[in-house]
Amino acid sequence: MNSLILLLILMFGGALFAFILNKFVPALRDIFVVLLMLGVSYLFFSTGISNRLNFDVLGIHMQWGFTSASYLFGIIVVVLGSLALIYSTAYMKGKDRLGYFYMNFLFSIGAMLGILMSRDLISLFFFWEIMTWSSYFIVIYSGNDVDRRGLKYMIFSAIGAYSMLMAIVIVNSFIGSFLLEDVFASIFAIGSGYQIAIAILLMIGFGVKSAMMPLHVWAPRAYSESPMSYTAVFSGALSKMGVFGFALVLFNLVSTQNWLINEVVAWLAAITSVLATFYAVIQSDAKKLLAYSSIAQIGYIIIGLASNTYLGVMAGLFLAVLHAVFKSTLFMAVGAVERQVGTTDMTKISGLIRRMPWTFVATLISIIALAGLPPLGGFVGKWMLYEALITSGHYYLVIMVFLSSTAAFLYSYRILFGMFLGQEEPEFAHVKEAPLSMLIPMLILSGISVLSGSHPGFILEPIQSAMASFGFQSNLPHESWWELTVLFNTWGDKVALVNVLTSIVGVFLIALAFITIKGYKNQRYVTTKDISSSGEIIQPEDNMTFQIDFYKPFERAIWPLLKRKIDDYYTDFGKGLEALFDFVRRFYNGNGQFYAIYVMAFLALLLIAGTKYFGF
Amino acid sequence: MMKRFFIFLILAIVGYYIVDVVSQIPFGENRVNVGDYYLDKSPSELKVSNTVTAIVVNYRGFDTLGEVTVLFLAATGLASIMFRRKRKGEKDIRAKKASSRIIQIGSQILFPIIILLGAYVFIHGHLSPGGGFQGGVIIATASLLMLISYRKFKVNHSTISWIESIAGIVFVLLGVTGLILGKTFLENFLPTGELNNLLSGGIIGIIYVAVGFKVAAELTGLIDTLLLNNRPEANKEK
Amino acid sequence: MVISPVQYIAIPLIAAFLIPLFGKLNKELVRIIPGLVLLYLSYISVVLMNQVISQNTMIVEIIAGWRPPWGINLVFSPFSGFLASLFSMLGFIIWMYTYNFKREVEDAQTEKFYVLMMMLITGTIGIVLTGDIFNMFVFLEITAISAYSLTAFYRERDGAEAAFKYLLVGSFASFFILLAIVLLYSQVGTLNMADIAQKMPDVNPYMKGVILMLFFVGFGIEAEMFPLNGWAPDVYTQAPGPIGAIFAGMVVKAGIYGLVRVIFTLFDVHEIFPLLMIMGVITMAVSEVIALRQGKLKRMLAYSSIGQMGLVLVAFGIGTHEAVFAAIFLMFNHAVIKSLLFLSGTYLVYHSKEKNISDLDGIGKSLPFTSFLFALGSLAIVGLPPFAGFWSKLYILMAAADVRLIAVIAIILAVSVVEIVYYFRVLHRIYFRERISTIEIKIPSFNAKISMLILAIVIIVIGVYPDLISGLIERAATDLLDKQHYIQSVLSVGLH
Amino acid sequence: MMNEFLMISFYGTAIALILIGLYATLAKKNLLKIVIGLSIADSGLNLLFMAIGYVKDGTAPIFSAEVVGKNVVMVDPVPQALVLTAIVIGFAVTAVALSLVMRLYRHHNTAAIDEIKNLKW
Repeated sequence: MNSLILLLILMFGGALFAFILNKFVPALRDIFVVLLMLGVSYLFFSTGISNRLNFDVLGIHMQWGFTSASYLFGIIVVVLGSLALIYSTAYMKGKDRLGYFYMNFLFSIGAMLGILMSRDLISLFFFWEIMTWSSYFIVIYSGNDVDRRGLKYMIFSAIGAYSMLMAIVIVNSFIGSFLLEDVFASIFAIGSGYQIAIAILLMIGFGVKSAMMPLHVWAPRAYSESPMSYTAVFSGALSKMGVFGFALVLFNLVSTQNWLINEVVAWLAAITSVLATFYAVIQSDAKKLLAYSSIAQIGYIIIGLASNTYLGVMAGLFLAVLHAVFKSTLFMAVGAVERQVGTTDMTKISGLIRRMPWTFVATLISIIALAGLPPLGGFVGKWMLYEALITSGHYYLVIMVFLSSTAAFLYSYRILFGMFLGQEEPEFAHVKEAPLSMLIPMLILSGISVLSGSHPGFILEPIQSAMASFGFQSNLPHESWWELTVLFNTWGDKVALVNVLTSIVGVFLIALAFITIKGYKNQRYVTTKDISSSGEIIQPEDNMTFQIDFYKPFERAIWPLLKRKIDDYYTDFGKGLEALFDFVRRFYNGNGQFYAIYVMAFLALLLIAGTKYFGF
Repeated sequence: MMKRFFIFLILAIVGYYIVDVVSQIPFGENRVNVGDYYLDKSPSELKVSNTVTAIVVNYRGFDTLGEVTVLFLAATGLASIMFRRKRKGEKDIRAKKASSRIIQIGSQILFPIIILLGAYVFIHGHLSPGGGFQGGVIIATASLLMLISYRKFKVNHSTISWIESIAGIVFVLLGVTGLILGKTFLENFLPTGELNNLLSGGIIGIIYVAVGFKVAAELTGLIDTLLLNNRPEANKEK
Repeated sequence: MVISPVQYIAIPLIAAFLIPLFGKLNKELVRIIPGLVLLYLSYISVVLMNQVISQNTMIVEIIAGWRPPWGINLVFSPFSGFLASLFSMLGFIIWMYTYNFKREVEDAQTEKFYVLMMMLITGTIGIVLTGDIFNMFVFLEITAISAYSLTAFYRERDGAEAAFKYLLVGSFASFFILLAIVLLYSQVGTLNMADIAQKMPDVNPYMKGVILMLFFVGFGIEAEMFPLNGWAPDVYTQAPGPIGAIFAGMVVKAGIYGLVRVIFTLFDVHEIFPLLMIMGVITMAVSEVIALRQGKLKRMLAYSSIGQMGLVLVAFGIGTHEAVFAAIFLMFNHAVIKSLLFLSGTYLVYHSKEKNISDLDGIGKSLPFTSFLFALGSLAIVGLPPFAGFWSKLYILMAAADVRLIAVIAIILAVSVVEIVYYFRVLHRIYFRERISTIEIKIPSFNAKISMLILAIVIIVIGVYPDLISGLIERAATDLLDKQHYIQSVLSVGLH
Repeated sequence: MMNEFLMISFYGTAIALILIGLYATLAKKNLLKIVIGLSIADSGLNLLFMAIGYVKDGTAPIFSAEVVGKNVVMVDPVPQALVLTAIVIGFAVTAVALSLVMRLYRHHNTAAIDEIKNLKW
């Protein structure tokens, strides 16, 4: 059997089997899902990119197979999927409806693989929708206010998916084929109005999943209230499907004459990243903070893709991979805190560093990567992005990106400090470090983050072949655009990253050792309430944790920007529609005689119109 | 008032078109249609003098089967709609007062005559105007007469359902027999006899008799169900 | 006895006449006989369908020995045969569901229920099989009268009100269809559909237009077209659950069959297609929008059903081969999926007086199997892959795109979003609310579970492997569009 | 002349009956009157069909002993057969309608159609 089919059968069949297994032998469920995922990963890595599968359904020709581009995203999916499932076994312990959870988890991973292996639009849409509803079922799995949150996600996904479908059928009506190759080959032969419409419709579809600006309102709640083990995949891999789609559209379906589309997308992405960053800063819940941060980060990625330069695209894809790594680590870490402490409210938690040191390490590394500080990968990615934008003359975009990545420091700091540093509250004294099966995935991912800083080449290599399959040939002055441990820039300077990394880590370690040895004897633990030495009497309701009002000035400064949420417009629009629908309902007024009158009136109308206009 | 005006307007429009269309159909003209074929074939091949009967029972016998079914369903449906659990000690009485002696005796005299007339009408359905439906309706009027003149006249619903079922099955089985004999459904398989003879027309006569029985039984049952439920105490039920 | 299409009518009729007699023998026979009959009909469907497809013909059976146009004939063509097979098999599945349904109802009523239910199914089969326009009217009335009676079956509901509305509007339908038949007869002098189709070009256009409009309104009422469908939601709501499934699965489909047979075969005027499509779009938009605002489960399902019928009309109105294929595919899918929704939904609100959606809060824990099937049906009806509804919707969109009806595509998709919203609202309530209501819960009987499971399996199998059935539908679409072949096959029968 | 008179009287009566029946159905409040209206409209339609089948100077399509062998004009027998069916069907519908009216009256204690509006929207 073709390994592609085997992959899908294993995924979907395994999902159903996990559901049934949970009904009868719940003890074996965890082992089964992890082994299944590992098996699928093995199968995935043993499947080459040359494998093609052609078949017909209902007279529609379909083709499956990985390209090097989709293979890149596939790696993200299977790696994150496996780690998140391992993490889940501990994280989800003791929750109910686990069969349901794992079934939909596996469904969505299988659907993502399906999307990536589709070489035609119909199977792409097919798996896209499976991904949508399976992720939806996990979004509504837990948390409160399920109705609104779930519906919002579903409505936006549906709008996105259906505008995609519209584009797909329009494309087919012109080209007569759903195969991506055929579509790419002949898209520019059709009228330019339709061309733009198709690109826009497709991008609405992908924009919803990647939470682009006016379509992002579902994302914060959906990310933050799903189980964290799934959010790691949701934000890490599932949103990358939108990025993947953007890449397909921007590189293949938008002709160079329509450069305006690229500009608009880049600007929307920039606005997304700035606003989402601002929102992230004012959140006091770590999960929501990370959710907004995800939206912002995907903004950078899309700016990179839309810059339409070799370096920019490379930066975008690099950031995409990196974001998958560090953001899922962060979600896992927050999930670990949530599980061990019971809350993720940063105004309540503090000083967990002694209780959960390994979680802290993972968080610290990821935060460094997120904030784009050297020596980790985030710096490399941002560097490339800035360079690409500057060399292509997008100075205003650079300002936007700079603004948002600077503001990102604020929330990076907050999450680190709010949860792990500061004084230790006595109520958290009993907190223990997360179990091993949660720590290992986090630490593995942190390790990847570290490597991405020192050896970006191992990520850039598959990216380069992916870009070749997207149609970007390296036509730039340097033969080799990267080396394993060295990043060049356009001006030909070399930055030896390993040296940078080792020196920074060395300094860090020395400083740490110094501080620890020096300060060990002198330190005394006080709780946040214990400031009686200043002579003030603290009331119990006064929470003196310092992160509470720290961001007030900033919040006040940006408030005019955030005052009117886009969400409110959607809500008003929905309310208006509902009122309209209620009005339509009055047609059926319950009086049978009226229905008969409608019939007669309709007949009379038809007779007049029919004899006049239908040409009888 | 607006509503009434609106209805007038609609009906005026629809009426205009119906009049317009109907006035284009020439009146009293002998048009070429399938009727000519029937007029040609039914005396010569089927030996049925009443062409309408030939059409109803043979050429378009399938319609008639459907029609009988519609009646059967109406009876069944009506019984199901009117169905009501009987309260304890409740009696099947249709009216508070008995009708006058004159009516009672008059209906006693009329009853057998009407039944006879009905039977005549459906037995001679293939010879003269009339047939199973008409005969059945006449018989049902006889029972209606009895029902309104005698307060305690009982219709035995069990018998009615037997008659209904057997008559219906006879109709369908006659049709299926044709199929079994290698002909088509409802095709005549009996000798057709002589024109204008009582025993002519093959299965047509038999079918019409069955239809007569069925219609008579169904209508009687229907009338009885409606009358029984039309009592003041039944109206109280919510 | 050779298997022939007339058995579709004859066997159920014998059984219907026999059921009252068997009821006196044994109460259980009343419930079993309809099942055996429908099983037999399913069997002959398989045999006849196989014959039609493998020999690439249509079976025309003459009745009473008179060949068309003089006698009545039954036409088992790929299209009508497909629908007849669908109705009989679906009927069997629904019978299986009803076998243990409402055991507390009196025996006398049970007997009538089964007679009426079987005749309802037979009536719809008759409508699709017959080749004679007046005969179609008769079968329409058989269907209608059983439907009126079944709607008013429960005394404790407002069934009588719904049935009266249905009867009032349904009588208008019969009236217009009969008037159209009368006018048609005066013009062509024949009632056989193939013969009418052959003689139709000679009729003067004005007359033709008026007759077509009368047919359009008459069958439009049965097909639940927008301003004519006031009766439909009430009837779906008040009829017993399985009967609602029959309405959605068969009765409406028969109405649509009548409409398209008249438009495509009898008249073959292409000017009417835009009208059909516009009415379809309006029907779909209005009823889906109203479904969003419903508080009662069955009423919501009813409006959703009307909306889907609108979509079918849109597809027929596009009128290309691909669109007709999509329409027939959607008819099949909708019959299966909406039946599943009605059957499972019935148990979800079994003891609820008001049948409110809010009574479903948290019922997923108490009725896991039924809720799961309802959820599956909901996913399928809104057209999410990998379920059956997806392919038909896709094909309709493709057909619309091929003739550049971009606005229609947009409306269909916008309405689909609405559809998703209201179905998922229900799913939220089923699974993610705490159960507060104290309404007793009814566990479905074993046979009901089996019947729902069969429907669910069909939905999944067709969704994953649509080619299983597409061959049949392809032939059906070809059959509907090939008017000349129909005329020839019917009129050449019995010429020897 | 005679023929035209017949035409106007037959067609006119039929159409008038149809319109009267439809009017009663659409405008009258009482359920019974609505049902009666339906019956009237049906009768009008049946009459119309009979009139369409009429052939000038035609006799009933019965080959009784007197007409066999003679060349007589007969009216079209098909409308008569179909009208027979239509009458029976109309009767069945009326019967069901009446039973529904009885039940509605019992349930609502009124026969006015605009007061029976439990099901709406």
